[in-house]
Amino acid sequence: MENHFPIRQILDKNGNVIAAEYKEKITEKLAKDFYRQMLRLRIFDRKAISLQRQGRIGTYAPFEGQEASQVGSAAALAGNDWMFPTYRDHGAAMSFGHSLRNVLLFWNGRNEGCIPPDGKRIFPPGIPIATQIPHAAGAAFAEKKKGTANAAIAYFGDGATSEGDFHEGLNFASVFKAPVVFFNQNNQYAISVPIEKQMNTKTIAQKSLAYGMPGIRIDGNDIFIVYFETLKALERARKGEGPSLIEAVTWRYGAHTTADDPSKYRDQSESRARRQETDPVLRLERWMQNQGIFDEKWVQAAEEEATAEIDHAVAEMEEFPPADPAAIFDHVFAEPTWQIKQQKEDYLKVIGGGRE
Amino acid sequence: MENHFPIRQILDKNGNVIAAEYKEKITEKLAKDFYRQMLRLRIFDRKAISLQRQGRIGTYAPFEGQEASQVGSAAALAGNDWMFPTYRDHGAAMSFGHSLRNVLLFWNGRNEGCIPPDGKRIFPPGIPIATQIPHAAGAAFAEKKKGTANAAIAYFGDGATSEGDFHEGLNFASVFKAPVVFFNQNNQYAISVPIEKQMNTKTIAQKSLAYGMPGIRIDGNDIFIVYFETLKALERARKGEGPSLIEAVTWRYGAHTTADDPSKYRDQSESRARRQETDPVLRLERWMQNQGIFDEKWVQAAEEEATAEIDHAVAEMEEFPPADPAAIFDHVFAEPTWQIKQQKEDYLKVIGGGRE
Amino acid sequence: MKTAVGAKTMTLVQAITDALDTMLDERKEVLLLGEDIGKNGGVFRATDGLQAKYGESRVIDTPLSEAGFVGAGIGMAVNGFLPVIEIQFLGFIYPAYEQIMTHASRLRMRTMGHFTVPIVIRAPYGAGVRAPEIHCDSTEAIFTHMPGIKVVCPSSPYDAKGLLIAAIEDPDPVLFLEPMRCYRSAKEEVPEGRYTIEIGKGKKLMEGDDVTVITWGAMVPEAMQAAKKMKQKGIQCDLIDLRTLFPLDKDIIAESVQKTGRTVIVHEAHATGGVGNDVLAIINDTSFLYQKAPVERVTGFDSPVPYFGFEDHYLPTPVRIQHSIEKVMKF
Amino acid sequence: MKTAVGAKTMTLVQAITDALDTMLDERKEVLLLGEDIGKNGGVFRATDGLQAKYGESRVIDTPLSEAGFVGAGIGMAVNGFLPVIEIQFLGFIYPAYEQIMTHASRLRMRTMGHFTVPIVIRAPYGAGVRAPEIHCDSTEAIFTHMPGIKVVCPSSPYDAKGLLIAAIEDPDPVLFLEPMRCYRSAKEEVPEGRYTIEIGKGKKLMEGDDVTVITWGAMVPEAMQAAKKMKQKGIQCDLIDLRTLFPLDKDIIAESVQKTGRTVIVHEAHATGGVGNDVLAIINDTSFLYQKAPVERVTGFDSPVPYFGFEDHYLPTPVRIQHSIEKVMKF
Ligand SMILES: Cc1ncc(C[n+]2csc(CCOP(=O)(O)OP(=O)(O)O)c2C)c(N)n1
Ligand SMILES: Cc1ncc(C[n+]2csc(CCOP(=O)(O)OP(=O)(O)O)c2C)c(N)n1
Ligand SMILES: [Mg+2]
Ligand SMILES: [Mg+2]
Repeated sequence: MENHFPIRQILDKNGNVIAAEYKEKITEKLAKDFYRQMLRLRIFDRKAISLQRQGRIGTYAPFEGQEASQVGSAAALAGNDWMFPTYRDHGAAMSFGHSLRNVLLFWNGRNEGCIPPDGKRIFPPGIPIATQIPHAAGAAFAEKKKGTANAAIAYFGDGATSEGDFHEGLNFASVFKAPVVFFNQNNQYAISVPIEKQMNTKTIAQKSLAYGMPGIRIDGNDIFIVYFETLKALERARKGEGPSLIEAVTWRYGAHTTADDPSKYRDQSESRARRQETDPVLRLERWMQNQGIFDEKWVQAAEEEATAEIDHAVAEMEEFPPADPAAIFDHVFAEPTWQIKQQKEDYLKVIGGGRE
Repeated sequence: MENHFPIRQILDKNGNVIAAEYKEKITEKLAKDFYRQMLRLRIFDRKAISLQRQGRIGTYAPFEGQEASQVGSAAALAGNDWMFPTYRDHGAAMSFGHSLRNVLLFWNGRNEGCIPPDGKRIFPPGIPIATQIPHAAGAAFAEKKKGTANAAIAYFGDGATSEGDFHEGLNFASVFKAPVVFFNQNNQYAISVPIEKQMNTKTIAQKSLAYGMPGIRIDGNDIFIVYFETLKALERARKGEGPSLIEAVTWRYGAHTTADDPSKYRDQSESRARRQETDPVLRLERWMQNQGIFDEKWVQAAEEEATAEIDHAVAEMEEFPPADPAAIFDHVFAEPTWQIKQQKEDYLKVIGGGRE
Repeated sequence: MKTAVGAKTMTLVQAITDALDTMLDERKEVLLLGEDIGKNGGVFRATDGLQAKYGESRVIDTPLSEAGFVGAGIGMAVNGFLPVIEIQFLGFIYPAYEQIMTHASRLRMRTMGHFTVPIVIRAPYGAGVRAPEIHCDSTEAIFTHMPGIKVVCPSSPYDAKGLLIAAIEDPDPVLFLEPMRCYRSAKEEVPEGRYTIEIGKGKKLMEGDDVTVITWGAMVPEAMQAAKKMKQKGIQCDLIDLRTLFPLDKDIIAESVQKTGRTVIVHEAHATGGVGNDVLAIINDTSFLYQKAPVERVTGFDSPVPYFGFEDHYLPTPVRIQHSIEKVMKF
Repeated sequence: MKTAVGAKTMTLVQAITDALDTMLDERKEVLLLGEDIGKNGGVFRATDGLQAKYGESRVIDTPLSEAGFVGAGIGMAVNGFLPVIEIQFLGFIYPAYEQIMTHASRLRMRTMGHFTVPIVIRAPYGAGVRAPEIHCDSTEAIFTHMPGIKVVCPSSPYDAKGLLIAAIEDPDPVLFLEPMRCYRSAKEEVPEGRYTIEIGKGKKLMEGDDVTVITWGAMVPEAMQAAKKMKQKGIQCDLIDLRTLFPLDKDIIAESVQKTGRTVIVHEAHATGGVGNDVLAIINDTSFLYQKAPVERVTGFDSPVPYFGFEDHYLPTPVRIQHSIEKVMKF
C-alpha cells in the first residue's frame, strides 16, 4: 500500500521543484505570500507559548512545524467555503482570516474566541477528537443542496482516524457526494502514541479506499504540494465529484500542548534534526534562495509586521472586558428557560457587586 | 476495486467445483453434513416465522437464504472459539451448538435464551448494530494474552459497516493482531436500505485495506468457499498473524424481521429468482446430484429428524416456566443494591400471589 | 401563521406524519434524515408517503450510522437547514450521544449565539410492545440533564402534532420522544395544517382536590386508568400530563401540589436519576409547606429494561399506581 | 487478604497510581488500557512508571478510540481479565456511552449472570483547573441513572486508593471518577499494600446538629470551607462526603437529616437531573417528617460548563454554600 500511496512532493527538501508541471505555477508572489504567512504563524505560535508560560493565557496547543500544511490548505479555500479546524489548526484558521485576538481569547478560556469574523465560516475548534468530521460532511452536503459551488474542509490528526466519527463522517460524505475535503495532518503522534500503535496501516491515505474516494499522501511540509492538491480536491468537490482525503505527512516540533512533556515519550533529537532537514519555512526559503529572490530585508520587514500585528492582538486580548457571568446564562437557549432565569437571578444576587 | 476483490467461489451455481485444488477436500461426508445442517436451519427458520404468526413467540429475524454463510463459517470454528452473533445469526449459533430451545426463548423475550450451553462461548445476539465487533476483538485479544490458540468470530451485516464500532473494532484488532475473523454477511440490504445507499464502495472486502488486514470477497451461498476461507482466516489468527475480513455476498429471501414488509422497498421477484438460481441448499444439492450421491430418502430422513428436534425444542420452549419477576432484580449486580432489594420487596408485595 | 381549517381523526403516529408533512410543505429548509425513512416510510411508518411526495432530496435515507447522520445533521442545521432526524428507537441513540452532548446542545453557548443548531431528533421510546431488548428504553433523563436541548414527550395525537411543529420551529435542538405504545392505541381529532403547542407547558387531564398524579407519555393511559379507579373509591386525582420534560412546567406542578398536598409521580424510566426526581425538586423548592405526605414515585425499577417476557412486571401498572395513591392518601 | 504494613504521605493522584500498582502486582488478570497511559504515564501521570514496571502487555496504550477500547475491554473482561480503563477526561467518555449503556452495564442481566463485566473505567472529571472546554464535565448523573454500573467518586488520597482497589475487585462494572482539582491539592497518609473501602458507604467529615451538608469529590473542600466559616458563626454542620454516587448511602443521609432536619446538597453538575435529586428523593422517602426546611441545592447551573474564563462563576463556591446554609437555617 505504501507503494500505491507514495509521499508526493513538488519541492524537495533542498528547495528544488521536482515536479516540472508546476514550474510555471509557482510564482514569486505566491511564494512570498506563503512565506510571510508561515512566518507570521510561527511568530504567533511562539508568542502564545510564552504567554502561556507567563500565565497570560491557559493551556495552548502549538503547531510549529505544521505551518505548510495549514497555510497551504487554507490558501486553497474560497472565501465562502467552510472550515472545521481542531485545537491545533488555528494556524489554518488565522490564515483563512480568523481574528488573532479571538484565537488568543479562545486559549484564554473565553467563548468570545469562538466567534469568527463576519462572513467567515469558521467553526469553533473541535476538541472531542474527530467529531467535527461529520459536521463538515453535513455543512458541505447543505451547500450542495443549496446548489452553490462552496465546499468545506475538515482538519484532523492521525490519531483522529481511529475514532468512529472519522469513519462515519467519511462514509456519509462519500455516499452523498458532499463537497468536502478531509485534510489529515499526520504529525505521526497522537499525544504520546506513535502512528504504529494507532493503526496497522503505513499510510492514512489508503483509508480512502474504504469509502471509494480519492486519497493522496503528500509531504505536508511542502507548501506547494499542499496548496495545489487541496485546490484540486476542492475543484473536484465544487464540480459535484464528491469528497477526497488528503494525508499531509508532517511533524510537530514541540509539545502536544503546553501541559505535555514530549521528552517522556520521544527523543527530542528527532525534532531538532527535522528542523534542519525538512522544516517547511526553511524549505521555502531554500527555493527562494535557489531562485535568487530571497531577501533578508524583506524577511525582516515581514517579521516586524507580523510581530506588531501579534503584539496588537495580545494587547487587545488583555484589554478585553472581563468575563461577564451573564454569558453563562444568556446563550444556553435563544430564550432562557425558567431554571436559567432563576439561576442567573440568584447568582447575580449572591455575587452582588462582584465575586469573592 | 471490484477487480481486486472478485467474488470467489468453489462451487458455481450449477454445483460444479470450479477450484480444482478443493476437489479432494470436498468429501461426501462434509457435503452431507453441511446439507443436513442447512436443511435443519431452514426448517427451524420457517417454523419460527410460523410461531411468530401464531403469536407463540415475538418478533423474529429470519435468515433463510443465508444458511451457507452461517453453517460454513460456524463449521470452521473449533470448540473453544468465541462466537459473537447478531440477531440474524442464530443459524450460525445453532450450528455451533447453541440450544434450539434457548434460541426460541430469546425470541420469546426471555433472558434465559441468552445462555449458551455449558462450555460454549457464544455471546448473546448483538442488537445495537456493530457493537459486538469490539467485543470480539477484545475477547480474541484476551485469548492471545493467555497464549491459547483460540480465536473469535464476529458476525455483522452490510449495514453494520457504517457504524463507528465496526471501524474501531477492526482497527483495535489490527493494531493488536488479535485472533479474530470479521465475518460480514453482505445480504445487500440493511432493512430497506440497499448497499448503494449504505456506502460508496462496491465491495465490503476492500474496507480491509483501511486496517492493513487481509480481506476477501466470497460467494456467501457457496458453503465450501465459506468454510474453507473461514478456516484459513482462523488459521492465520491462531498462528498470531492477526485478524481478517471476509465478505460473504448473500441475500435474505424474506423480511428483515417479522415486523417488516419488504414489498415496501424491493421487488419480491428478485428473491424468487434467486431461490431458483443461487440458493445455497439447492447448490449443494446440485453438486451432490452431479456426484451421484444425492439420495431423496436420506434427505427425507434428515428432514424428519430436524423436524422432530425442532418440534421438541418448541415444546420445551412452551413448557418453560413462566417469567419469574425475581429475575428483574436478581441479576443487575452480583449483590443487589438496597434500591433493588427494596423495589423487589415492594413489587412482590404489590403483586402478592400474582400479577393482575 | 396559517390557521387550521378542517380536522381529521387520527392516531398519534399519523399525527406525527401529518406534522412532518405540514412542515415539509411550509418550509423548504425542513428535511428528514434517518434510517429506512424513505421508501419504507420508517419502521413505524411515521414518514410513510413523504419521500414519494417530497422527493429523495428532502426525505433522506442515511447510512446506518447515528453519530454520522446526527453529526451531519448538526452541520446542515448550522448551514441553514432544519433537519428532523429519526432515530429508529431511543435505545439506538447512544452512538450519537457524544454529538448531541458536546455539539448539538452546546454550540449556541460555545459561540455565544453565532452558530445554532435548530434540529429535532425524533425517537420512539418505551416498553410494552413486546419488542426485542434495547428497543424499549426510556432514557429521557440522560438528555434532560444535558443543558442546551429541550425534551418533549406527547401522549396524544393532538399534542403530538402541535408539539412537533413547535419543536421544528424552535431555534434550539429538541429531542422529541414518541411513546410507541401509544402510536396506534387511540385516535383523536387533529386539526389540519399548522398549529403549535407551547413547549414547556403541561396539561391537566383530570381535576381533583385529593392527590396530584404527574406523568407523561406512555404512562398517561395507565395513570388515567388508576385515577378513574380511585374516583370510584371517592378519591379525586388532579392528573397532569407534563408533555415537556425539559423545561418542566413548574407552575402546573406547584399549583396542583399546593392544592392537594399529596403527589404521586409515574414514569417508566428507572427510579434513580429519573425525571421524577426533578419534579420532586420542584415540589421541594416551591411547595414544601403544602406537602401533607412524602411524594410517591411509581417507576421502572433500577434494573435494565428486561426482555419482553418480563416487561409487564417491569412497567408501572394501574395497580401499582393505585397502591401509591392510597399510600399518600393514608399517610 | 494482605494487611497494609507501612504508610506513605501522598496526593490523590499518587494514591491512584499506588492502587493500580498494588493490584497489577496482586492479580495477573488486572491490566490497564487507555490513551497515553504507557510511556507517557497518562496525561495526569496516574499510570506513571507502571508500564516500565509491568510491561507493555499489562499497561497498554490503545488507539484513540473510546468505543473501541471500552468495547474491547468488555470482551476482555468477559474472557477472564480485569481491565482498568482510563478515559482521559470524563468529557471524552461519550463516544463509549453506547458500549457502557447497552453492554457493560447490562450483560449480567441479559445473561442472568452467565457473562459478567468486571471492568473499572477511570475518568478525571470536573472544572476549576483552567482546562479547555469538554475537559471539565461532571456528568456522573448520566451513569447513576444507568442500572448495572456503580459510580464511585473519592475526594481524598486514602479513600481513592481503598475505593479503587474495591472497584477493581468488584465483580461488576464501576465508573471511578477522579476529581482532577484534588489530584495534587492535598496530601494524606496512605497505607502501603492492599486495603479496601466499601463501595456504597459515605463518610462523615464533620459532626454537627444544625444542618446536614452533603457533597462529594471536588466540592468537598469547598463545602468544608463553608462549614468552617459557619462554625465561626455558631452553626454546626454535619458534613457528609458521599464517596459513592451509586448506590448512595441511604443510611448516612437519613441518619443525619433526621438529626438536623435541614439539608444543603452541593455538587458541581447541573441542577436539573443532578445526583442531588437522588439525595432529595432519599430524604423524601426516609425523613419527610423530620424536615424543618426545604432542601437547598448548590450546584452548577443548567448551562453547559462554560469556558474556563467563566468557570469560577459556574462552580459552587464557599460563599454560595454559606448563603444556602443560612437560608435553610432561617427558614
Ligand atoms: C474523544 C477524545 N478523546 C481524547 C481526547 C484527548 N486528546 C486530545 S488531543 C489527543 C491526540 C490527538 O491526536 P491527533 O489526532 O494525531 O492530533 P494532533 O494532536 O497530533 O494534532 C487526545 C487523545 C480528546 N480530545 N477527545
Ligand atoms: C445502533 C442501531 N441502530 C439501528 C438499529 C435498527 N436496526 C436493526 S437491524 C438494522 C439493519 C441492519 O442491517 P445489516 O447490518 O445489513 O444486517 P442485516 O439485518 O441485513 O442482517 C437496523 C437499522 C439497531 N439495531 N442498532
Ligand atoms: Mg497527530
Ligand atoms: Mg444486510
